[in-house]
Amino acid sequence: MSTILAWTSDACLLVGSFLLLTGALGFLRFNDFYARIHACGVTETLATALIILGLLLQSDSATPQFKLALILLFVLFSSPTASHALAKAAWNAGLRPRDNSGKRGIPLPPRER
Amino acid sequence: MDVFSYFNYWVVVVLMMLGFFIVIARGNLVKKLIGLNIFQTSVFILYISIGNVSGGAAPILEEGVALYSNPLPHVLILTAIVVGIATTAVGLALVVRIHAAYDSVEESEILAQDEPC
Amino acid sequence: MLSQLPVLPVLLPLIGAPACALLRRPTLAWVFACLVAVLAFLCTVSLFTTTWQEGVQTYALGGWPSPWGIEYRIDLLNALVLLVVSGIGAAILLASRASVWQEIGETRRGLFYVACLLCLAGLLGIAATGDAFNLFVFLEISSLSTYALVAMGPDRRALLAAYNYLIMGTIGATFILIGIGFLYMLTGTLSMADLGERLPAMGESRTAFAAYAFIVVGVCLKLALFPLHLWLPGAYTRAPSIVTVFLAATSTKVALYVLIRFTYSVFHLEFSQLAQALDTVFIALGVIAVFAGSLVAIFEADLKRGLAYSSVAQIGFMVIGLGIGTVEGLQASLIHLFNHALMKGALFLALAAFILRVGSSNFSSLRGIGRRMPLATAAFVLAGISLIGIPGTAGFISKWYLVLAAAAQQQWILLGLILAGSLLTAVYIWRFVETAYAEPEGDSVIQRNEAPLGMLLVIVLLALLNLYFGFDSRLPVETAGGAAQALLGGDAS
Amino acid sequence: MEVLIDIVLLSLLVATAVALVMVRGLIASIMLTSVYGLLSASFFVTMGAVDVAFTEAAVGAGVSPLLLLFTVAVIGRKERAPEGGAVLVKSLLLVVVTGALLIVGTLDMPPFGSPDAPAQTHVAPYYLQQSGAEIGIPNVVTSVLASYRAYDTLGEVLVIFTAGVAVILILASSSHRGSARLRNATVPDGSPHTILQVVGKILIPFILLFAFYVQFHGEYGPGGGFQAGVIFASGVILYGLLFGLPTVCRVLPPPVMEVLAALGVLIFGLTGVMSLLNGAPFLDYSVLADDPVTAQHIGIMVIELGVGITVASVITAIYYAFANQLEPGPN
Repeated sequence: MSTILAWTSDACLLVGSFLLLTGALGFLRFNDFYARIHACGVTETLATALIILGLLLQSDSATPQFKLALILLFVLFSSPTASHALAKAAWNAGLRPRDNSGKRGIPLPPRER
Repeated sequence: MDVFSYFNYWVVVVLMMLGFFIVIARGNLVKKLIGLNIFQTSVFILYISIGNVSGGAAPILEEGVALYSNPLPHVLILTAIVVGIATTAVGLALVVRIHAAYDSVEESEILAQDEPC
Repeated sequence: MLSQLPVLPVLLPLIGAPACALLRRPTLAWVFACLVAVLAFLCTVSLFTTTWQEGVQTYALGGWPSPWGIEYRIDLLNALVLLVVSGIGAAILLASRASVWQEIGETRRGLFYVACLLCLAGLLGIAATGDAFNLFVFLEISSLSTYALVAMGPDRRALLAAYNYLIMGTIGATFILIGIGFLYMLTGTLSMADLGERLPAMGESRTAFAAYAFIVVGVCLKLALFPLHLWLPGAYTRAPSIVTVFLAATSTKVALYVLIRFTYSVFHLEFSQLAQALDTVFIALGVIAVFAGSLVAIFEADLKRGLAYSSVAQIGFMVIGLGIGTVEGLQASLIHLFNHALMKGALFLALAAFILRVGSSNFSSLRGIGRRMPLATAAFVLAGISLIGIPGTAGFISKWYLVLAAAAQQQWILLGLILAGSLLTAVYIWRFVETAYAEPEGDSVIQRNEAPLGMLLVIVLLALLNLYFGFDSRLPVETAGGAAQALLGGDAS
Repeated sequence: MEVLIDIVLLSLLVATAVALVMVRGLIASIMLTSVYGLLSASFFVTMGAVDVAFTEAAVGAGVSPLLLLFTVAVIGRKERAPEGGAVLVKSLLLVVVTGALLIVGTLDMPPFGSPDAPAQTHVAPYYLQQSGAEIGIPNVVTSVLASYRAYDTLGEVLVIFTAGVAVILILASSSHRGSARLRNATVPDGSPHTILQVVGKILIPFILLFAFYVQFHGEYGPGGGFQAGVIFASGVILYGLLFGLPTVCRVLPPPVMEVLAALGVLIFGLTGVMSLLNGAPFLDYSVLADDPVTAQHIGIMVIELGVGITVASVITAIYYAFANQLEPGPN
């Protein structure tokens, strides 16, 4: 039983770390603000959740498990909200996504100065 | 090993000097405060490094733990962090007022508006 | 209650400040602040006499003995600085009402006095504490409140002056923090007395030297020793008049105290050959400060700014005494610390009265002030004479001891330089006398318009004290002598 | 393994600091400051300084970037190109000299992490060995902070109180220049932050609850009055950001915050005065109860409460003062 738990935990941690890495890569490689947020926001939520899950399985006493569960819950709330807030702020500031050719898909409103 | 035992301190010195450089070399008043922040935080890292004991646990007493890291620098730095944020807050308040009075936060532009102060 | 005496002068303004913040009416806040400051002064007087009679007073805060807890350790040096700071602080607060009511907006007056009390508490705390880190904490209390007080000045340049002071002051404080960290790393203790015992045992150490260098540079930034004085003229000139009096009379004195304390009680003089060289550096910087400060003061069109540069010069005199490095030199330095607080207190307070009535501190607008405000002007001139060092005034005593100390070391060139520096002082004081009495009046007919009574009384009192300590100089001379002896005799406790 | 983590964290810190020197533009600088705070907090954890890490994470990565952002919202985010020439040379020279002096200073230091260094053998062991019996709480940092060196902590509370007084003095009744700009920038069409508001409503009660947990758990684990105060204030600030300054001012009026800030200091100070009146030294808790360990417990609880109240209300008051520059509140 404990070996299965340990294996699952390791797998969770590994997959979580890998996802974080892809997120970071996406953040560096994409050239559009919204694509970058997408790369970070999506991977980060899942990756953090997986890593916390992995840690949860490794811990054997109740108090840290409970705290980890709370942290997981908090991350599930805060992380997508943060991405949303970022995207919304960018949109309101007048930034528009690019299409595949790298041009701004939606015309910009006149910039406020 | 001998070199490595000081490696930590040397990195901290580099960090401190980077912060110090920002304070004295940059003309933007907010950037100066950011530099001050980095400078102070690096001094905190120095203090905490002083209190480090290899293999020591966090200084929360527990059965069966013999080696703890030094709690005294921790206490000092808790106080120093508060001092740091207090200074930052006051400095930023001054910057807001300076901007209202001069319409700029660049040292060179402000100095050009007044005779030397 | 007598056993609690060492902590009371600091505690009163410390607890008084938040209590003062609860008072909604500015007048009430002023009365309360004065009450607290006067009580603190009375406690200091009592503490001073106790220390004088019974020797060093120690007080373990929280009941934990040093080095585990924080300890107050009051010797003659602490007592002298406490006496100066709390005395001048109380006098200035009492005199402050008219000037503050004119210069500070209604909504800010209450909190202004809270900040004054915090500043006073911080300065007294620095002067009383026997713990290196506690010193840093109180230094920050006084500095932060000072930045706010300076920024209250009427002109927008006050904001810039306060910002510059904040940057310089914080760099100084951080340097001190680095120095204290190094000391802790070397010795494992923060108590100054304990440091003084353990440091010499460490022998010649580059870490100790670096610690000393950082602490000296940090303190000199606060002290405004040439060439680290750049924040001072701006801050003094742009701050509200009352704040300038307060800063000039107290905060540099406390910084000098810190320098002396670290040099003699913590590090001891002989801990390193390099520190000997530092004495020469102190003398050189002191002399340059005297001449540079005085020369700028002579050609300054604004009296407030001129007096600010004069402070840079006078700090130079004190540092020269420190640099001579003998008991006599240190004694001269401490006497000048005491006397300079009286002189600059009187000068800047009289100036505050001029600004209150005339609205400017420019020489051109001060013409004929001697007929307009005869008493305040007379007090200003008296304090100015004392600043020059003419026999019969307190200033003479400090210069006399400084000259004696230089002569005892056969440093004739230094002696000449000290005398020449004093002559320069005479030039800028004479310039004021000329403006105030001799020059033709402006276009309007001058009416007598003396400073408000409360302010005038304090100005005259401070000026007369300059005279009194010129004739009966036992208090500063003997205290300074005792303190210097204790510091250099190896018996720092 | 720990050494490896140290090296990685220190390298990241250096990289962040170098980036800060290179980068132009204030928003990017602020974000890097926040990153720097978070990294140093992680470093503190590996050094076993959990209380400090907690505080640094709350302050260095939280409150101070927040204040910086408020300032930038008022003054604009542009930064001019750094000065070259003489200024650069002078600054470099100064930095190199200072740095060299520091490096020389390190050469006679006891090696990093050595348990035989004077710092580890002189005063500190007393706290580790005696605090269990004398104070009776597991967190040694709290014991030292709130009892052995309680006077420093009183000083710390006064520093934060002074900062509050200073900020209010400086910003009181000054102009509101940036107001129009910021409101346009965030919500041009006037639509409310619906999603943020809903999530905020769910999270804020738990943030405040967590603050209380940290406040009263400080004796057993990392935490205490200061951290609790910062967390509580951040809950309030979050509310203010989502629902507007007038709303939060209705719940917690600015004058009340000022009174609470003073009261917190007074709670701390008067606890000390109580010992004074009973003939014991200032802040000697032993007069508070018959049993010395119980007395220490009571003393620490009370002063931590004072710290928490002052910190929470001062940071809230500072937030009000800054936010007032953006959108004039009721005061």
